[in-house]
Amino acid sequence: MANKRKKVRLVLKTKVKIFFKEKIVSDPDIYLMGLSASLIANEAKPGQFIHIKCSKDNYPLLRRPLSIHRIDKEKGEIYILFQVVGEGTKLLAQKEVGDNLDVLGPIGNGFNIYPESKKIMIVGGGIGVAPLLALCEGSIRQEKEVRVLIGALKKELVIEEENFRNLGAKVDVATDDGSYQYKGLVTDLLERVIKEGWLADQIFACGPKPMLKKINEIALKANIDYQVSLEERMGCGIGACLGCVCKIKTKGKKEEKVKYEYKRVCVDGPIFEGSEVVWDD
Amino acid sequence: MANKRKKVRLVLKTKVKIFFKEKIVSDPDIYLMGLSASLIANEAKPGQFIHIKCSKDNYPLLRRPLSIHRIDKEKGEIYILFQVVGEGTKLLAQKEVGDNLDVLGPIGNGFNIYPESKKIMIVGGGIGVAPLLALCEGSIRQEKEVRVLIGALKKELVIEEENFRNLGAKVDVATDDGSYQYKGLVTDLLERVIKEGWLADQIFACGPKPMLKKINEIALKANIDYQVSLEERMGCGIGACLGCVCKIKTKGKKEEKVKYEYKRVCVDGPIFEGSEVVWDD
Amino acid sequence: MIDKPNLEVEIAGIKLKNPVMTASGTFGYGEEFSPFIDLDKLGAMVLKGITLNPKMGNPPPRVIETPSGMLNAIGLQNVGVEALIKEKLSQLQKYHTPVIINISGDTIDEYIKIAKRLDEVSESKKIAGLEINISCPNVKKGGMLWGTNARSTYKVVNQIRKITKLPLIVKLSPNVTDIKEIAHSAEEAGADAISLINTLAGMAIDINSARPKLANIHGGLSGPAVKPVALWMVWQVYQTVKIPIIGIGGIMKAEDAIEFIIAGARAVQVGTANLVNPEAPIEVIEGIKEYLAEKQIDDINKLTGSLII
Amino acid sequence: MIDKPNLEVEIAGIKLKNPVMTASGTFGYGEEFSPFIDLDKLGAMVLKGITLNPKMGNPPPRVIETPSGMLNAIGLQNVGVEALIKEKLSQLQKYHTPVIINISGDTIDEYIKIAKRLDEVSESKKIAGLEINISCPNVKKGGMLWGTNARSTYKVVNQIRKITKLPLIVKLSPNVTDIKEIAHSAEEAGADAISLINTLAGMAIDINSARPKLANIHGGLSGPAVKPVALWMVWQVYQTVKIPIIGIGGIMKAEDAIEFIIAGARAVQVGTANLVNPEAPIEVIEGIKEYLAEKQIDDINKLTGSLII
Ligand SMILES: Cc1cc2nc3c(=O)[nH]c(=O)nc-3n(C[C@H](O)[C@H](O)[C@H](O)COP(=O)(O)OP(=O)(O)OC[C@H]3O[C@@H](n4cnc5c(N)ncnc54)[C@H](O)[C@@H]3O)c2cc1C
Ligand SMILES: Cc1cc2nc3c(=O)[nH]c(=O)nc-3n(C[C@H](O)[C@H](O)[C@H](O)COP(=O)(O)OP(=O)(O)OC[C@H]3O[C@@H](n4cnc5c(N)ncnc54)[C@H](O)[C@@H]3O)c2cc1C
Ligand SMILES: Cc1cc2nc3c(=O)[nH]c(=O)nc-3n(C[C@H](O)[C@H](O)[C@H](O)COP(=O)(O)O)c2cc1C
Ligand SMILES: Cc1cc2nc3c(=O)[nH]c(=O)nc-3n(C[C@H](O)[C@H](O)[C@H](O)COP(=O)(O)O)c2cc1C
Ligand code: FES
Ligand code: FES
Repeated sequence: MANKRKKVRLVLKTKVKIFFKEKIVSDPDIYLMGLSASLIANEAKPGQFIHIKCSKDNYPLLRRPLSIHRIDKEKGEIYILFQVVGEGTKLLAQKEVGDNLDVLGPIGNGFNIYPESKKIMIVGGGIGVAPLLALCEGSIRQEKEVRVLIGALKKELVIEEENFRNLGAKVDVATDDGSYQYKGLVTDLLERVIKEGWLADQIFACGPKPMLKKINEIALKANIDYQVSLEERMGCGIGACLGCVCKIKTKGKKEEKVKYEYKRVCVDGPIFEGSEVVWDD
Repeated sequence: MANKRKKVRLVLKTKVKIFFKEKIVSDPDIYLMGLSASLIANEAKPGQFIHIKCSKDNYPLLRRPLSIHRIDKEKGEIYILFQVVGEGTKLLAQKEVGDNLDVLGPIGNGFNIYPESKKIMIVGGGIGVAPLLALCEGSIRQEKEVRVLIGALKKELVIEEENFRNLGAKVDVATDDGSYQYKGLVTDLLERVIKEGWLADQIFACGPKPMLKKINEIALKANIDYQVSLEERMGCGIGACLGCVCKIKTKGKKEEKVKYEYKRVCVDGPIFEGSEVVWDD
Repeated sequence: MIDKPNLEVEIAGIKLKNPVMTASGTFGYGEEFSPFIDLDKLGAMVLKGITLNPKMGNPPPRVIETPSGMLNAIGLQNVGVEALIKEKLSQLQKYHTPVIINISGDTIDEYIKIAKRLDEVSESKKIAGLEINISCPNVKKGGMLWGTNARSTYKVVNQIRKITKLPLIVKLSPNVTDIKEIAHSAEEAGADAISLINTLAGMAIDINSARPKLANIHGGLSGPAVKPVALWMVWQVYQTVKIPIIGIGGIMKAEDAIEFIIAGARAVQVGTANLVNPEAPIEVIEGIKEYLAEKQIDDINKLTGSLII
Repeated sequence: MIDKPNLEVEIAGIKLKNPVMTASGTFGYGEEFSPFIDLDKLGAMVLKGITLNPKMGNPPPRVIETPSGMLNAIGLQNVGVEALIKEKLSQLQKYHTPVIINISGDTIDEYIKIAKRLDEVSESKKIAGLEINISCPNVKKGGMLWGTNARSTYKVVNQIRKITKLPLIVKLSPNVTDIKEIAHSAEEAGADAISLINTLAGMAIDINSARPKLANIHGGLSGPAVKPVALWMVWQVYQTVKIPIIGIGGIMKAEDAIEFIIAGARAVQVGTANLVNPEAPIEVIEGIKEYLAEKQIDDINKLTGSLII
């Protein structure tokens, strides 16, 4: 409870100015956007997100959640990396440098990097890399040895590879069509890396659900601690509407019939232990 | 019927480009906008309007009717003059030169200048001058002697005075606060002009309902033919939804109980004989 | 590779070249739209609601805008059944699209008189069918009464059924507790098809004058705002009746129409969209074609009720 | 010159410093909003709907967006009345804003047990009143049943009335044929106030998967899209009952709230707006103040039902 209340108290509603905008991939369109948001940058930790009002009016009505892609506490800046999939992200992509955004944030629990961990494995699929760059930077600042595996459909859709590398991580890429580096799924690549004997103390992942689920099996088998960033349709983004839930196992409550409960992705997550997530759907 | 069908057949749905935009008055904000619309310009006559989709989405949903302010058939251009009063006109005011507008038009019957008329009196109140400049130009092209009376709250809100004058009309202005020329209502000014002996063959007016109603009494007394441009909330703008009606006397149908019927402002109007309008509301 | 999927559907014995009709009251008497679209491309035309005698309708303002929707209180202004037959229907003879007449009455007797009269001229004037409006929320004595009660729905539909062989489409009001019950009694009474929804009763107030924005105080809500309500009712009715359903409510694009068809509609009607974009019905037809081709569905009829739950 | 108009209103014997409450289910258990607004500025807080035992709620997706609105199918996930009392209410003791508990039940017995329990602790936990949800459209057995029938409405309200002195607000469902009838029986049964509307039943379909967008298939429509429907029902109920009315439905700004008050509402609830803008209720309060000052109305109570027709 206390823990949760603390999280809630850190959330801010602010207007932040767009100081940078670049289209880094076309069709699907993916944008990188820089926001002057000193208050948020100051509070933010890897794995958290901001909740953005993309329109001035009712169309779309609800905010849209986007992960914090990079955090620059010194400059008081954060970055978001987003793919245009519908009305909200389309409107967001139409905003220009100098425009203000109405955002809530930073929201969520964030990734938990254990002090004792030495080797960190980060796996991102598609736009799922969004929250992972900040995580990579954080891990390296804590002097972890970091490897990053990026999965994409094809070469053109591999994003942020260089940025991870520049942070000092070893980066490998898997493309479904083999148009770049390893041909196949990023999960196959992960298994290979493990087979080769590089055993991480923690695996962190974000991407399509099937990928996250598969990694859970791999992590379980290799018995590596695994944290995932989950997504769900959101309403409030602040824990009030119970709209964004996911199935989480209820540990130790043997007496109960149901073996899971619904937890809120927005404030109980978006980061969960892979082992506590009910993957069956 | 035939007459109406003809009108309908002339209406077009087209995309027109904004080639000119100027804010000519502030608070209330009034804009002058030029549209490259050769097809519409070609068909248009004074008193008609265009029906504009101000938003790309459902917000606002319906089109907004705006009078054709000026018609340049040679250049294939039309102008609109509009006041920002709500969401639709606000969005329209945000459009820039080069943007396209989705419009229906030209719509409506338009003013009817009789060949035999020698002297034309044009009275505009506030933004009501919008459809009257084209009318003034048309009258002068037909070598009528034209006088224009403009009514406004104060000096700053007197619009288009010079443009009427440049067309060759004699222009007088009435301001409620007397900050410019005649102090009082434009209807008082009209009565004075008539008293002074300048008797028009036709009076044309557009503006607030009370003004239009008062002019009707004046015209009746002086027994001058009088045409008004009416406004009503609109749906389709093409005569289909019956949303835009006004009360029009049913002449010669003595037997009926009701002495009026509902006519569509969009296609039966927006121009009506002052004498046929039921003013009591 | 399917590039020419079948769009033909049959509703109440009426063969439509495609499932897209125009909704009553939003398409005038048809002719109004001939400058914008080829009326022969439509699945069917449903004309403005008609009454026995001409109706003046309500005082203005009659239409106002609401978030993603509009309220209307036209009050069924129309030329009356005789003028409809003489003038309006004559104009439409040159077209090959089925014409459906939407009828309203204050009394059963009035419904019957209109239906009888239209039945008489159905051959000569090429009337494809009748849509019985038991749901227009704007006319105090009429519509509302019938459509919001299962027994009265049965009564009026059954009486009309007795006096005409014309295909009967019964148009339901959404302002009811249990749409299934009403739909069921319409079917029992002999309806050949059901169309829904009509408008939701609503109101808006001008806070500066403290007056209703509509002269009639309340009106009927339509447009995208009502689509979720309409879809849910169509799906419920699809579980209930065997006769075909015509889905109506907030259809602006093909995607909306497809939602209704998946929910159980055999055909759809485009309403408010006509007021915004007179080409909407044609765009919906084209969009449905593209969807079927893309999904490689060879027959639109296979889409009806294909919701996976 | 009136610059400090009176905003105080009394609902069901509860004194509110202003007429703006938060709507159940959109404001969590209150604390969630303390980072954004001063809870002491609110007229009242209505907490997330509570049931006797904890409820898991529906599978996701639970919320999806519709034109100018949203559909939700939370399924009344809540901690149960005991945890509410122990944890949630304790957190709220430090605030001075009346707390109203929204209760739901699958059986009358359940309603009664919750009401009894809350009645017991009403002093110690500073419970200002109960809002009886007889209208939540997401729980199959619960809400819908009671709120869509006048007799069952009377029954449940009357039974609860008998076992508690707490102010009773009965929250009505809009998914009914005649809202006046339901409101009337609630009043007859001893309700101290009526709140409306709850959500309209609705549905949305993903045409690519041909599946419902909500795991629960259908959900409750809320937001600006429903405002016209809500306003019309408030105005109708205002003609029918003597007890105060709380207007709910699509209130995003002060202007919306003022429409409801003019239509007959003594107070209002801000719902979906909280999900979009956590500061919405405060902005609504400020906006109402400005309106009263501008219109030189010295008391908000004079605005209630001031519609000019
Ligand atoms: C915690 C969190 C962090 C996220 N971070 C990022 C990010 O960094 N970059 C990024 O590109 N996207 C991110 N997403 C997904 C992003 O929120 C959605 O793509 C966006 O809300 C879609 O809005 P829209 O209006 O453009 O599309 P809509 O029209 O709302 O929907 C279009 C499609 O997107 C899907 N979608 C909509 N909302 C969500 C949602 N909340 N979660 C998952 N899928 C959704 C819908 O199922 C639909 O198929 C994140 C989601 C969550 C929950
Ligand atoms: C035939 C015709 C010609 C017109 N020509 C012009 C013109 O040349 N220049 C100009 O500035 N305005 C003109 N108007 C009025 C103009 O259409 C409205 O001001 C505009 O539609 C308001 O839209 P909105 O979304 O900005 O305001 P809304 O938010 O829709 O409404 C704001 C205010 O404007 C009023 N209003 C809205 N629609 C209309 C309407 N159709 N008629 C009258 N009042 C309305 C409302 O009552 C409300 O008080 C004309 C109206 C008609 C019917
Ligand atoms: C201006 C207007 C007039 C209407 N007139 C009628 C009518 O005469 N008879 C009828 O059955 N329905 C009438 N309707 C209801 C529509 O046919 C349709 O059922 C409703 O608008 C919902 O569909 P939509 O959201 O696509 O508009 C009218 C709707 C509008 C907007
Ligand atoms: C996410 C969500 C959850 C809700 N939960 C409840 C509830 O538990 N009990 C209840 O009586 N109403 C509930 N409602 C209905 C709202 O209280 C309100 O009546 C409705 O949303 C209409 O108001 P609005 O348009 O301002 O949201 C809920 C609404 C939403 C959007
Ligand atoms: S989005 Fe409202 S609780 Fe998570
Ligand atoms: S606006 Fe539809 S008939 Fe005039």
